[in-house]
Amino acid sequence: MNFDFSDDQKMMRDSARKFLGDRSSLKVVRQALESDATYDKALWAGIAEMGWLGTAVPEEFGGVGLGHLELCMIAEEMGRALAPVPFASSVYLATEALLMAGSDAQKKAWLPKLVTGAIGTMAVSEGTGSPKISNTHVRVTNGTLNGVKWPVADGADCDLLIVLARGGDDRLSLYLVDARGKGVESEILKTMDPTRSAAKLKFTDAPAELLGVAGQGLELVQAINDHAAVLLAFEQVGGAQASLEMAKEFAMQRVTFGRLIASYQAIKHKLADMYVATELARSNAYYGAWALSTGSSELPVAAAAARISAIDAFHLSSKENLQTHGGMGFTWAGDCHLFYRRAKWLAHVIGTNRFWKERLISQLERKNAA
Amino acid sequence: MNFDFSDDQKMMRDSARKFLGDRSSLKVVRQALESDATYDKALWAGIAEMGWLGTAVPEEFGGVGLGHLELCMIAEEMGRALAPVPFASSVYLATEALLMAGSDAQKKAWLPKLVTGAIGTMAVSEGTGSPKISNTHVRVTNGTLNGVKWPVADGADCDLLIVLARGGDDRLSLYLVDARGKGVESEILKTMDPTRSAAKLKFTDAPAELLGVAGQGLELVQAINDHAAVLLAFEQVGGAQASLEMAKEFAMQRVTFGRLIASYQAIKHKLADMYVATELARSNAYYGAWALSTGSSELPVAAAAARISAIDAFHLSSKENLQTHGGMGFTWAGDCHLFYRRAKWLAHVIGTNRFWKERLISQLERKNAA
Amino acid sequence: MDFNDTPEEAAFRAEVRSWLEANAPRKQNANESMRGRHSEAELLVMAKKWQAKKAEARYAQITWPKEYGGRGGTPMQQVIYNQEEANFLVAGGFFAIGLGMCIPTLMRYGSEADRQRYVGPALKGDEIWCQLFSEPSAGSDVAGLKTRAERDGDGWVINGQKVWTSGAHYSNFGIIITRTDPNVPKHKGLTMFYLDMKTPGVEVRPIRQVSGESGFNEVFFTDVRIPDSQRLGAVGEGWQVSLTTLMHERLAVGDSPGPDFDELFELTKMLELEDGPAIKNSAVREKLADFYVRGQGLKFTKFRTMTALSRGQVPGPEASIAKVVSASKLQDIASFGMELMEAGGIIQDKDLSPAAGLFQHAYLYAPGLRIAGGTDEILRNIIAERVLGLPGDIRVDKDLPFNQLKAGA
Amino acid sequence: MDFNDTPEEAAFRAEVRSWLEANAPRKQNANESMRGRHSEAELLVMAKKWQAKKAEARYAQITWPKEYGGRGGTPMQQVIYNQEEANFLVAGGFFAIGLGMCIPTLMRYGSEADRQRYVGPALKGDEIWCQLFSEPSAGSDVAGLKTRAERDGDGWVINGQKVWTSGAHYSNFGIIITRTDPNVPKHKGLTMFYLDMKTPGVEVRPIRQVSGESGFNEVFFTDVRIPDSQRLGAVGEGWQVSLTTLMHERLAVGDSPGPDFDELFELTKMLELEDGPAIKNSAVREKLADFYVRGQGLKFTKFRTMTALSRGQVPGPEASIAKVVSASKLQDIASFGMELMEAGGIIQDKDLSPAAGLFQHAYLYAPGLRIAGGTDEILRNIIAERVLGLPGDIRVDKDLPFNQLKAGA
Repeated sequence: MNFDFSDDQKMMRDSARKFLGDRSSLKVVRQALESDATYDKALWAGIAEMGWLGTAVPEEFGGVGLGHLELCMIAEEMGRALAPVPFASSVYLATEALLMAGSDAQKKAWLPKLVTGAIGTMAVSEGTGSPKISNTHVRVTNGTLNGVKWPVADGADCDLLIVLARGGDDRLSLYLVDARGKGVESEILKTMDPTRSAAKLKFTDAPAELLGVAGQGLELVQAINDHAAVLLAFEQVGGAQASLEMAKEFAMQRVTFGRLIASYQAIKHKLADMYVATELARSNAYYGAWALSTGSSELPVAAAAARISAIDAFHLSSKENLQTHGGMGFTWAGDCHLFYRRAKWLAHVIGTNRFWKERLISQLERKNAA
Repeated sequence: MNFDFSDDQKMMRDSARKFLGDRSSLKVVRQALESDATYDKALWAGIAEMGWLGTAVPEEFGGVGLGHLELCMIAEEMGRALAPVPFASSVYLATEALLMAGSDAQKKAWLPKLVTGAIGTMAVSEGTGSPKISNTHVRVTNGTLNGVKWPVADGADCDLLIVLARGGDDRLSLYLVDARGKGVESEILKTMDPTRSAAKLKFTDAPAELLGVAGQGLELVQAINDHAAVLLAFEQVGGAQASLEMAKEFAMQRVTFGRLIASYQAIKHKLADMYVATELARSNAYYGAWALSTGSSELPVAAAAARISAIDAFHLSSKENLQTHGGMGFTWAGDCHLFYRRAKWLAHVIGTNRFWKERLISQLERKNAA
Repeated sequence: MDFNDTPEEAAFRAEVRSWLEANAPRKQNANESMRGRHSEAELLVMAKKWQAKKAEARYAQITWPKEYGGRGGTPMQQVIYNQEEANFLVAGGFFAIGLGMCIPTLMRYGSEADRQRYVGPALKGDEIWCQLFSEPSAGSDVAGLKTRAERDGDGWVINGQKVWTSGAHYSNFGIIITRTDPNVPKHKGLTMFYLDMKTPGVEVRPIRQVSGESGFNEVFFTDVRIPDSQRLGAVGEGWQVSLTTLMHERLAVGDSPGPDFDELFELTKMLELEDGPAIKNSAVREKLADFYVRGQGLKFTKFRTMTALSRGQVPGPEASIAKVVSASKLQDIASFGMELMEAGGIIQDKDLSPAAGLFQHAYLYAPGLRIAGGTDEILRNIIAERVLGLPGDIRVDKDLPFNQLKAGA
Repeated sequence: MDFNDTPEEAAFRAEVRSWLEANAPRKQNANESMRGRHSEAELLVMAKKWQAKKAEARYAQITWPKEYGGRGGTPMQQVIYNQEEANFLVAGGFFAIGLGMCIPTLMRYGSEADRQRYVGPALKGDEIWCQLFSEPSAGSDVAGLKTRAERDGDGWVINGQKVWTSGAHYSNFGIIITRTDPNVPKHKGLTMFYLDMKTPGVEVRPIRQVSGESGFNEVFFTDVRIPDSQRLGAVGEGWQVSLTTLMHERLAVGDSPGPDFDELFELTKMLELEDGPAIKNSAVREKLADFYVRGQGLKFTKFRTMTALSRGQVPGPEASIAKVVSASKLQDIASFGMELMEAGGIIQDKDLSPAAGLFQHAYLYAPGLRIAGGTDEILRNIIAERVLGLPGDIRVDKDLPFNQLKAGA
């Protein structure tokens, strides 16, 4: 039994923490909040330089050729630092999609770019609701795409789009679209987390190329999301942990009625609950990491459990961190809301908690029937 | 606006509290727990003598001719005292059923008996599941009833049974059965609350008489349960309040680490939560009482809200009262489990919380569509 | 038990209603509001006009004595007026703190000259008052205040900082609690004053909240000189004076604004989940039921309070129930509503987001409601101590002089 | 990251498995158990036989040194043995407290003669030990004990009462903490002894629990005389000695027994609700998902702890997570399972109730798990203080002599 990351992997985490501590401090995050910029370009360039974008990409496509366990370690730190960059969209979604379903030519065309800082993302939703045939209207006819997708995370900044659309046969498939090519217009949307960006994309005869097997669009989206769920869970665990530490630090210096607020059971037990939720989420995320890194058939179940647990932990920790801060907590100038907002962003980005609970139980029924 | 009980009604509550304080102390309840008796016969006789069994029964049928508001006041005290008698079965269910659906002859035949101490109850369930056509197998053919019902609250002690059964037309109707007559066998079942009794009843050609309109069995059961839900809600509020008071009393005398446990926020906030739940339940019960007493069309919604709120409050208060007591709480000799058990009994007796939540939303949809 | 007015109440309600019909437009729907359509400055002008009209008809502060412009009415009449006014589209909200808390304090502790000078203009809406109590390092623990007032000849000089002051930026006057003696235990060295917000040395800075709005301010005091005649109550008795003010605050605490069961119910009818309309999903239905039951419980708890009022009783700290339940309920409803929108739930765009971003906005201001006017934790303490009679938290600082307390207090 | 044994671990596992195959019957299914089929007296006989066999093969206490009958193995080997033994139908459980807590204390603080006399018989299951710590008025606060031991010539006389003593009724010996000096602050006047449970003046009375069972006892001491040679540690140092014992307790805390996700999942497949099978109801599915995720979180947290063990690290108080989560999860699962049975849910009849009353029974013993071995509230304090490093609760009694403390302490 060795249910832990290796020392090398942990060293990777430590160096990521150090790098992001310098380059993605809460001051940097706040600049993203206050400015009109959709992401921090300098930080993104630095991350590309560190090679993180290609952590799990084979060397033949320009990557570092490490695995998903190493990527999990980086993800945890990205979450802790609230890094205001399109890492999730580009690395967990677009890169994973190409690795999973891309032809050799597609991988060769795009992976080296993504690894060096080009931005990819997926365009799946058309408003509210989780994607299904009845609410997907974007259509590909004769190799060109038409319609509207929203919200698309980092949709205004990306170079590569992976779009879920109806093909000529009316079945759903994934398509690659050059976001800098013709027929793609974007409009930036206001989101719950202004340190992360989302867009509405309008396609007008945009050239599109099939990715993966035709008609397998929904299955592919789910398979990609299973990967992303584990990686996002590490981001969320990182965020929950940071929220807990922030709450603890405040409680250890704030005095009321002559005592540190950390000495009141209302605060002690609140922080204990945050700790418990975060540790359970971490354990579930570890199992997800194992399933992801070994290509286990347990991945659908493990990914769902990791995601549910991580959403719950970051939700609880971010809102109770704010509550622990009292008046300071709900000012714009205080940093609590940076976590509170990011927790919501991450909870929605590839299907919410209720969506994944339903998926978890379906998968368990399937396993059970088998 | 006069959203409160009248002084006369409150006086009735006070005198019920006094009577039950003497006659249904926790010592008396414990005797019911420890003995094989299915209810406390002396207490039941005393209650009959007080006239409470006929509180809402018109004088022409031997009742006191007061209303449901007065009955709510008594119910609250029955709940507080955990009275080990078939009050709910006989008064909230059987008596209400006769008042609602009985012919004049049926009322004349049975109400004067019930008012003076005969015991009535309803036999609806056949095992698990809420009653519907597919799980109701008991059948009436040519005026006689055959099949098995369980659990039937107070089924081993009753004089009158109101049974949900399939008629000759295969529709569900209610039937009156003389429980002391031929063809009725009972077997006492072990329940979660040994201070209240339940039975399995086997009917073999038992004579049965239609109650209310044929084919309206399920609708009648629900209408009767709407009445009972409000009255039970008062019992549950009484029980929740008593649990809170018991927890408070213990916390105000138990010392640990040199302080009253009542001075720790973990206990203070626990008790505050019990108080809040109990007061919300009380307010919802009040609205139910108003709807019941005025025959308002709001009753289905008000009864559901009262029941859900009351189940939650008694559940929380009874289990956290036990928790507050620590080690003493989980001994047989301690009294906490009397409340813990009764809370479960009351939560299951006419449909559980999840059943009533579904009913509440259906009713709100209906109202909303109208 | 009934929901009907007494004959006297019904008569008063009819009178109010006909006056309102004659003087204000009816709302087209229950959620219609002036806010959002107008700037704060515009709303302020309209509110002052409406307040003047109300004052003239003696509906402004119904329970106040006639000599101060009230009508010597009952609390129940005030409730009835509020219920009726809620059906009309009028601007308000600017005067609640002044008339609800500051002026009652002035009426009790000010001089006759003060009352003559200030009550009328406040009632008519000509002058607005704010309450300068909270400080950066004294949130829940109001008694740990640092803002100093020092004797200076016939008057006082104030230095320090207040925070969380609602409406300081549009207020003409404020009541302020200050520390006048740091050498005695912390509840004992406080003194209350009132002052003109234009007095030299007073600087108001808005605080931006998480939701982006600014309803609160920081107020800085630098050598602010005021005469002793602006003192309210005796020197060193500011704590007792503030209790009067805060008692009025508790009565004023209402429900949390924002989406409630009705809005969520509508949303679930509108949204599609994987397996059909959200309203048909049993998990959604159970959550809806929970929210409904909590909301109704609060509504009828308020009816019980109003009944007590109607009988001339004073409602107790039970009113804390409303705040502790409704603030976190709002946060939960907002979060759940967003969750039902799936990916679209994080979009805060009024045109794109279902319900025009109502749930998203509420998720951002709900945390403030769990904190302002007493945190959830303080309110549970209040319920435990004042309602249930449990012991207070252990105090380590009760009898220490203020200047020997730990930093931060 | 992998779930595989190291080569050494795999070899040990294979050895254990083949020994078990040769000496015990395999379970037919995972939930099969001896309990319920046999009386406690029968189980005790079988358990002693099995323990003797284990001891002979040196599997009884794998981490103990060889000279005491152990095999000087690693904690991970003990975990592997336990995992493998769990697949076989054997009686056990009677020796956990003695071998896990009492004998380690005796090994550390007893004389060489004590070790020679007691360790062997305890290991072989010939003699059973219990731990006499809790008292009626000292639940969470073990240091507030009242049971007195007074000097009497060469020995001591014990008077008082213990409570919550597991297995006192079948134990041969016990270790007992007593107050030997009431004139010093409460942690300082304590002394530890061991004694024969047959010593005159010792009376054991079973405590009936809410669920009807009796696993615990009250033990009364009336003028119980023991020699000074039965003292463990110095006079007045009982508190330090007890910390050793309790540290071993924390390691022994396991999961809560009873219905978990799997049993609930099966139940939902079996039961019909209004609209079809319970498993198809989305409210039920969401609840199932919540329970699954919590259960898996605990399982993998334990894997992380085992990994630490396997690396020779000592697991910290994080283990408190398991108890605080699993006890209330059990209570919730039990309650929910009953709820799904509707009216039938209150029936505790093994033949009638689905799952043979498993959920009903669990609902009655779950409260005990939220209390025994540290209440939920104490465990949250432990997490807050020992894991997160937050301050301890304010102590008002720390330096007071025991006999000046408030009643009840």
